[in-house]
Amino acid sequence: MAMAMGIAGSDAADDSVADVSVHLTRADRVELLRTMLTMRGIEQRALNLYRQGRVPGSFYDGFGQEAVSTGATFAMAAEDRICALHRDLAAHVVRGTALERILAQYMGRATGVTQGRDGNVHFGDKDLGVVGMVSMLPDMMLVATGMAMAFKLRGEARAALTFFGDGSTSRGDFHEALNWAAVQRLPVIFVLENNQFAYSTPLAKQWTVEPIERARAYGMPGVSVDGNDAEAVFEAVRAARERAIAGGGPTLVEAVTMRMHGHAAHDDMRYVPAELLAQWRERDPIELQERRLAAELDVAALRAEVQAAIDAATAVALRAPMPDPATATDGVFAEQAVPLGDGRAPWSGFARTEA
Amino acid sequence: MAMAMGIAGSDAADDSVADVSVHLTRADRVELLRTMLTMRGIEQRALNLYRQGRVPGSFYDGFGQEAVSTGATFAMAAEDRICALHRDLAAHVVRGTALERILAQYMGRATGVTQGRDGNVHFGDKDLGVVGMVSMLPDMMLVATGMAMAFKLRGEARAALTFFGDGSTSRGDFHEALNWAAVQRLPVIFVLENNQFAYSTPLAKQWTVEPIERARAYGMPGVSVDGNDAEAVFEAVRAARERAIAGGGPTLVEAVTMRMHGHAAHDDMRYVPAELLAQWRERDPIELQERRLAAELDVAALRAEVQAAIDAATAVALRAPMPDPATATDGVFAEQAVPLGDGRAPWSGFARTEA
Amino acid sequence: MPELTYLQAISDGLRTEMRADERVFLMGEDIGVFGGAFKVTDGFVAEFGEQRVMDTPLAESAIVGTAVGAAVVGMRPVCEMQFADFISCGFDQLVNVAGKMHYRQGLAVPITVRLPSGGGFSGGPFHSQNPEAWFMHAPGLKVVAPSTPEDAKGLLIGAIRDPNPVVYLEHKNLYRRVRGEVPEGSYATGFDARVARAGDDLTVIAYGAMVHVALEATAPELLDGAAVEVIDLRSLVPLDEAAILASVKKTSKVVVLDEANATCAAGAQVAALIAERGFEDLDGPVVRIAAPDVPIPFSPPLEQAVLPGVERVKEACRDLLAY
Amino acid sequence: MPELTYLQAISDGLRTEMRADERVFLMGEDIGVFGGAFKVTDGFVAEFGEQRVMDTPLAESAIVGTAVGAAVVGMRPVCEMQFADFISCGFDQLVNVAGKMHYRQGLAVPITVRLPSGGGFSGGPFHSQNPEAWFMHAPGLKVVAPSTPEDAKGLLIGAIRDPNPVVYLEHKNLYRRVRGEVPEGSYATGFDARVARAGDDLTVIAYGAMVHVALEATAPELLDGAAVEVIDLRSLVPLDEAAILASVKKTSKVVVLDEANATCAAGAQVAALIAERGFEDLDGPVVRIAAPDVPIPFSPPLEQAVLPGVERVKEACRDLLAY
Ligand SMILES: Cc1ncc(C[n+]2csc(CCOP(=O)(O)OP(=O)(O)O)c2C)c(N)n1
Ligand SMILES: Cc1ncc(C[n+]2csc(CCOP(=O)(O)OP(=O)(O)O)c2C)c(N)n1
Ligand SMILES: [Mg+2]
Ligand SMILES: [Mg+2]
Repeated sequence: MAMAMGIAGSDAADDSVADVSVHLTRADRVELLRTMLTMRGIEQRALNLYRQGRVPGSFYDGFGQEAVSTGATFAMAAEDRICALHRDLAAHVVRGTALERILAQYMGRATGVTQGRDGNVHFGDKDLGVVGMVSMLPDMMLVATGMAMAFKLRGEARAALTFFGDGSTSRGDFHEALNWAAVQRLPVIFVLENNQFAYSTPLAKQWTVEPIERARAYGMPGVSVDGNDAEAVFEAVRAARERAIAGGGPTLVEAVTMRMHGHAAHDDMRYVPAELLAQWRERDPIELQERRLAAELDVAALRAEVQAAIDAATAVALRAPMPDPATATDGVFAEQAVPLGDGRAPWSGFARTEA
Repeated sequence: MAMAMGIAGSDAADDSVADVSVHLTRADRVELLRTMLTMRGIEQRALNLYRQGRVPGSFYDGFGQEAVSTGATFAMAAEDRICALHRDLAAHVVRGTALERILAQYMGRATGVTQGRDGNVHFGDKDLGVVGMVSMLPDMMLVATGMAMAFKLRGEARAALTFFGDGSTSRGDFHEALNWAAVQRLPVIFVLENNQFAYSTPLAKQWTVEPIERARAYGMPGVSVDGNDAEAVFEAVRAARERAIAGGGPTLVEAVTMRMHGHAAHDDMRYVPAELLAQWRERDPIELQERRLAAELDVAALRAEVQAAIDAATAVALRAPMPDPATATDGVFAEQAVPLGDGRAPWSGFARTEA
Repeated sequence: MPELTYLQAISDGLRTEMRADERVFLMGEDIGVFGGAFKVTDGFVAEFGEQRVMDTPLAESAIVGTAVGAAVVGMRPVCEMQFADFISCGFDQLVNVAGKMHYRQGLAVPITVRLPSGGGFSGGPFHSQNPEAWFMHAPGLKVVAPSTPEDAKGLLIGAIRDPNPVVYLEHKNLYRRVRGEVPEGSYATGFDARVARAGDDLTVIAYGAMVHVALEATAPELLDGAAVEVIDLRSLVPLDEAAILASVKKTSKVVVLDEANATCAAGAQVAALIAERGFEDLDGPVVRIAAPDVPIPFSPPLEQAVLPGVERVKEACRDLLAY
Repeated sequence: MPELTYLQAISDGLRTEMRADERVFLMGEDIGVFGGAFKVTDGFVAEFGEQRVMDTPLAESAIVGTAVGAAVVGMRPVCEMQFADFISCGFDQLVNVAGKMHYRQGLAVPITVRLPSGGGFSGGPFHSQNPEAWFMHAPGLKVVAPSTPEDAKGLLIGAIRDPNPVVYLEHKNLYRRVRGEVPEGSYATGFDARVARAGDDLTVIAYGAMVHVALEATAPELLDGAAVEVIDLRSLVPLDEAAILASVKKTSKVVVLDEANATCAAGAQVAALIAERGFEDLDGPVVRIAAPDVPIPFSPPLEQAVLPGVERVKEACRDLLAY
């Protein structure tokens, strides 16, 4: 079973945490922690704002899954491209989306990434190389595959990455994407975020065989990693990207994790066994990284720093105006086509040297 | 490679052909041959009628693939249900569709199975337990899966069978059907008719790993058989049906064969290497079965008998009227829902005793 | 008669028909133990078991396609899309397999596809769509859209009993906001239009949530006492052309109101019908109100600017009355 | 100017734009070595190589979805559906991913999706559909439908250059039956309507194959010398409302002609537009001619009974002229 496999990946009883990747500097490791703290902090703030009635619609978060989008996106270069999903807020943080724009997005403000057109994590900053998700899961797998196809057509040393959930592996687009990418040996990385549930539906109702077996049946490597260890996710994606850039084709990376909150803010998760939650609570990805860095880092100071940034961003976002209704019908059609931009995200130093 | 595997299945140089299934009587074996002769004869006649301008639209046939639909359908009981595709004319013959109705169908006559509403092999006689295909491939895989779901829900010892081609394995519905059937352990048999091409597209552009590997990745057995040996196909499907009825879930049966004609009547198949065709010509499914029965059967007499039946059916079909234009808009909606019927096909004696 | 919400009435309809006919079973994502995203099937697993209240994998094409298969061997499947928007992923099976089966082969496909549709609560571009026009433009599908709890139950039962594939639009914004008396027991509402309010001066034609907007916007006190007739179509396929034309004949002025994007919407069909077959009765242009052709935005001021509301309908009626 | 068939003009447009812009590449089933089911890309592999003339797996959702991905990183993909009918299998990616991207995120999706559409040659229910109305009802997609070789080339080049997803309907029944002069070199035809024949007595509005039916049915000698104006819409989104209303203003009588199934078709939208904004100019009902709401049947007598033909159009015009 996937969950057991994930838990086996590290030992919760032992307090010292080994490094997984030789490719990360100490500064990188701190950055991983900072990103996860930021994701959690932003989402907690957003949940508060939601309860205050300041976030319209419903609200989805990735509590407990911070290591996946953090580690995976950290392994990608500025010139790479990302499709981020609803549990992947850290992908946007890593790529450099300003925190106040994220909070404004949730609140439907004019300064949000989609300027109020779309909500929740349905966004991507086009200047930062991120395509925002559509709700239909896992449609973005094909979009990422198409980006990789263009890279290959043009002979560019770039890769695309997409996240998707365990539930969405049941849909046809999952199959079409994996098959297409394998047949054409495209530089694309498929990150399966196996968080044990699809809304209320457990894994056993989605599949009978671990998806990793499927990767092989498509002709690509499948790698399963501890999705609560940002460094393990990083290393798996780094290696997959290296293969991709070298012409080795796609990789399926399974990050085994747990959705620690309800599907959305309204969901009390009654269907999740309490022991399962308790087990996973022991394996919090942020605490794991903190233990890894405890000896050399003032964790409290970092937490405070992150919190201050979130507070400041909240203040800015709360002052932002709602969109002007007169603009509601603008922009259905484009006047010109500007491709996604690279951005200049802080982390890009890593992958640039690798590429 | 699939083709090599298929060829390895029997030895074209040796004139004697071994029996594969202990479940077939001599009369059954003759029936298999008669069915294949009928399919080939009807399709050849239809091609002539097409060239004479009597068959509107285009025309698709299953020349060289007669063993697949013959053997597979022969293994199913009257109470089972079938989704037949465009290379599977024998499925209709086995279920008992009158030959003149098939020819009338091709010619768009009022007496055709769809009364002129649909063309080609886009038909199924609802009274004989056959659902006619839609063009969208492989949509029928889900329909067959749904029929099996109903059987399981009602606790009935029945199975559904669907054919589909190598090309259509690339589409999402293939995945959704296999996955769903495996998760719910449904009594459904998926017969992959691997005829080396999807229109002009060779296997290497559809997949990198043999589909049989995929079956395992879905959690069901995958069996590959010589698709040019009706008896081998029969035996694989018979065993799959037995498993299905016993609650063992779905099976993927790959019948390795070759499309010996163009995709449709207009296609000259320039894209198929001549040697490949020559190789497969040596392995004609009808000749194989004739060799198997040569010692005990007057093959020429059987051929003449089949031909006479086709000639008679042709005469009847040619006398049939075209549909009345005044009926063109009738029947879009049903007045009542009558489920598919069992029919009383001649072959059903076999499977009834097994069930 | 008990008073139920629109949502409770849907549950009631499902439960009633499941008790009466064991061929009826439900398929959908999270409809089992969880009771569905909107809790329509809350408690159903306990009563009917997991087999008849089937949690499916996340696979809309499979939901519709397997429902077709089950239907042609004698079952009466009711499929739930978690949101109407996701029917795009099962579009092909619905339109090409289910819709065309009877015409082609004389084989009936008695399936019901429930689509929680519509906007008004910041659902954004993927949780607010009104896709009915796509299915009106696909021969062989029936399409119904109740506006009241009573019809929500009766049309659902009617849909389940109908021997054809029926697309059943349940408007999310009515789920808990609308209540009304709902007859107990089993009854099927016919697929025809209903006069929601009779009047002689002008006709507003609507369905689903827009019926309530129409009624509110045309209260006599808002329109200097004008008597506005409001027609609730209830069924879009078949479309009750006789009822539409009769009302136009009576009032000579008509507003066609639609929450969906305007182009090629249900409202376009209704307006075109009137322009052809009611032309001689018209005393003014056939006014259409619908959402503009944009994805439904998330942020409340934008969404409100896009969705047809009481104010816009009132103004249109006022103008047309004065025409 | 060379005379080309409609099909040759499409090939010419593709070739011209591929030579001019290396971002343009083609995706589709059997379009490579085989040259496509209708031979539109015959010889293209030899000139442009397998990479730019990509034989895809049999997977329409993947064709559209990967095209979107390629487009947002700077390519100009042109997708071929083997038949328009199969777009039902790529419907979700087109409508929800491609169509809504720019409105939601300001990210342009310059893809062209070629749909060989229409009936008239016993293609039956799955090879004869005219699905344009579905895409007109999906915000963010442009929809064009040429009727002449010149426009087939020019609209295709315009579609490829357009920064938006464009659904390009090429009518199969025109492929080899229509020829005409086609300018050499590169030109983009604007997405607006064209007066196919000027006239003062009545307007017929059509697009695609129906333009030819309209012209044939309204030859002056068939209608006692009446001067019938035929408007060829060419583009359905954007719809040239000004051209439609101007013609109605001039003639006061209008027939809207459409090969697609009638309900919620493009013709319904055009008729509704006229009923609202051209009402005061009308001297008679807005007459619609379209296919009835049935799958397009295979057998010639049935298909002919269903598809709008010259006789039906002529009779409708005669009646309306006499109104
Ligand atoms: C095609 C489609 N069908 C249904 C839904 C409704 N829905 C939203 S999230 C969800 C569960 C997704 O599960 P999973 O893929 O495991 O992602 P997770 O939320 O667990 O990260 C469902 C069914 C959807 N978004 N897309
Ligand atoms: C969804 C879909 N896309 C495209 C087509 C057009 N088409 C008809 S047959 C065919 C090839 C099918 O190949 P395969 O599945 O191998 O079946 P075969 O004809 O070889 O038996 C194609 C592409 C189709 N029928 N359905
Ligand atoms: Mg999940
Ligand atoms: Mg094949």
